[in-house]
Amino acid sequence: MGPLIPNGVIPFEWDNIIAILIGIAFGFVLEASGFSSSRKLAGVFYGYDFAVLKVFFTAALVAVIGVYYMDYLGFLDVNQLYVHPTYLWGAIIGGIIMGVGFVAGGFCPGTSLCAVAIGKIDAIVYVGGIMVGIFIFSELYPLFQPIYEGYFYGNVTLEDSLGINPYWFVFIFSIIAIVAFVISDMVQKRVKKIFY
Amino acid sequence: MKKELKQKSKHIYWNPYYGGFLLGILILFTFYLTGRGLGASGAMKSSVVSIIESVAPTHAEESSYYSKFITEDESPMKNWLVFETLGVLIGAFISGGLSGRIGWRIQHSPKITSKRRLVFAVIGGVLFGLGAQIARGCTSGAALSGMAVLSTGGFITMLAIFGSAYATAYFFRKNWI
Amino acid sequence: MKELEKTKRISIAATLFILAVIIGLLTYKRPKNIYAINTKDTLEKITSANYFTTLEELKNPEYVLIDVRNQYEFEKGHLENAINIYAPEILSDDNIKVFNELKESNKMAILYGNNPQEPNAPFLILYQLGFDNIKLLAIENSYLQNKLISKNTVVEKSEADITAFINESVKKANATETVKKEVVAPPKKVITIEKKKKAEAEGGC
Amino acid sequence: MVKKKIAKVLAFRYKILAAILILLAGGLVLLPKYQKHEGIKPEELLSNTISPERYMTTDRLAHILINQDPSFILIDVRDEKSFASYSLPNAINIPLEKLFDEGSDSYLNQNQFDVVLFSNDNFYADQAWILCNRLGYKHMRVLKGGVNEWYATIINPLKPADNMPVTDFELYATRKAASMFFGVVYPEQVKVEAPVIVKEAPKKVITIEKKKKAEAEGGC
Repeated sequence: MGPLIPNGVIPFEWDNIIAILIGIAFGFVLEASGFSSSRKLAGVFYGYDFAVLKVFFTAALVAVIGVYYMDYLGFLDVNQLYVHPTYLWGAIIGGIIMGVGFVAGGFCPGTSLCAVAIGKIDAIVYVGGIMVGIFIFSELYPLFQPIYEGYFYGNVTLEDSLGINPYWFVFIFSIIAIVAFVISDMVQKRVKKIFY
Repeated sequence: MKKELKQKSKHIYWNPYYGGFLLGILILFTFYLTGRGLGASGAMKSSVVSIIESVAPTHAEESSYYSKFITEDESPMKNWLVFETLGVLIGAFISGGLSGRIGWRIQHSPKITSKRRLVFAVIGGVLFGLGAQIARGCTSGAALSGMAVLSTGGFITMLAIFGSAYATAYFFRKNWI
Repeated sequence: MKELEKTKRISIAATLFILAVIIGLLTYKRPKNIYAINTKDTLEKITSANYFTTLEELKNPEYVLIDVRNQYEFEKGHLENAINIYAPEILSDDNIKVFNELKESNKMAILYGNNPQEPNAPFLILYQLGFDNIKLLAIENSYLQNKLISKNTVVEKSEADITAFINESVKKANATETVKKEVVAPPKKVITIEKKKKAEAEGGC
Repeated sequence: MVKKKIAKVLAFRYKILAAILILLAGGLVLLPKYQKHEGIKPEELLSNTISPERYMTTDRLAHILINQDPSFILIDVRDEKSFASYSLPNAINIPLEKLFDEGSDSYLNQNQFDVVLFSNDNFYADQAWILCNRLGYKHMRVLKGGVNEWYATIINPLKPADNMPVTDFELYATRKAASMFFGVVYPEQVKVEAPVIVKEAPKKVITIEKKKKAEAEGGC
């Protein structure tokens, strides 16, 4: 049946209600997995707690395997799903700036909202910072326009850009993820334990 | 004994694989229902746009960036991501409440003062806000939802975020370890 | 330690429960008929392969005759030992089972109706569902004192050369000036601005 | 001792989870690869094909052509040779093999014009119609009986015998008039200057990007 709302199986009015419900589940899972504490988030970069790596890769894997199984069985049509557009240099430069922001601030927008919900003042300040960042971007937009608009390769998937069979890529990706989990466990044992 | 148990459970988090599994199922469910992934920084952009629009409407109209998101009939806040972000706040509050983690505080490593932590939080926020707009998505929107449909942009963004984070982790180590 | 043990047990139970529910749902509610080939391949196959047979070739033991007309016409008269599957019910479960059995025992299903147009739709739909062991019997059925007469016809035979007819009618009417029939140039280029697919799902962070 | 046992159980559990993950991811690769199931559901396609109102009669088509109704595009799915010998006025030739080529897609996949597919009979036109309908193209019709029917009813209408009802005579008269429009000249016809069919076919098919009902907004 493919994505239900765009295909009209569920009327479009439900979209926002579903958004809230999904948001509640999203917030609950993020907070319960400990993503509301910035020190646990930063642990992935300093080796004392690889929760971010484990949750992130497991979620991506479960989602990708699920999407392709449902596509195979005819429940979901992958072509109708929203694929994040590929702006090559936009993604690289934006990613680098976000990486530094992640290490400096300890949050990403989703997790900072969870921390705000449980009363973390540094998270509130962080969200304020994000808004300022967006404000700066919008004011200096002409400066960022070439990167923002340029190098557009369309809403392209790995299958289109690298011509690989998605099933094989998912299989290799899952092996890489499991190897990463094993390594992160070994590293975590060796690194000095930090109580937060 | 109960208070002590409650105190201890403050730091009992789910097993990360379990959390990742549930998050994966949730993303799959979101794609199945709405055909789009999750997101977070989009909502902040909408709020900034609506603030600017209410504060300085003329400026908002002219500037090429704001005008993209201003539509006559609806305010920018009436957007899927804003509702989802509202849900995230509620969900996190419920989960925090269940395990007793609610309370005003600033979480920082014992070695640094809370003032320094706030300063770095602002710097981190500004950088993240800027980067999220340039890459048109944050870790949960571009990277996580992008990877779920194997989008090249999603992978590039994820690699760039984690790559640069690992590269510059050395400079901020005093904040965390 | 007890607290940690409790959450661990809950998480394992919840994971297994959710996995069981999802796998159960996916395998149970699987849509019945799924296309096996997409439209481009179907087009190549039907324009290249010859899927017609004639009455003479019916002696082949592997051929099983399937009549796509309705019950009444089938009773009135049908080719010997033909199975009656009415065209609109071709996708019902038991009919699909019949085609599956034919496919396993690699028999060739021969669809026929009152004229070649009738079995065309069921043939093409079944073909796209992956039943490539199907052929069409190009025959024209008629009744003489309610006895079935079927004779082979060629599909899409051009009855008459119309331009010749028009020119000949013009000559016949010995009109002096010949009628100049402009051949109007077909539209050169149709520009469609990149069309948004049906209910394109928007998304992103 | 207990802690070591739990740690062992814990490690063992992760091995099972890893094995399940690899099994599921690998399973996708081993499943028999079959073509993408694109288009509308087979049951829906069957019901659309069976419904008769997808056909267009030759009389209605003649009426449309005479009134030069601009909202129709005629597509001839026969091969080039038969198209060259005769085809309906300002019809476009897209042979069945080239149905899904680049150039022809803009004629089929647009919702601004009604498309009428025709061939000698409606056998190949039906096949083209079914494939297009599977992809969800709208406003498609098939000329009932194709060019043969067109010849039998419009170009060379059958003169009804005397005992036929008057409606047949009117029908015959309209059909005869239509055939004159299409160039057939009758001997007793008063010398009338044959109207030159100058009708520019729709040159530019502009699909105005219509806001879909279920348009899901997005973007970050």
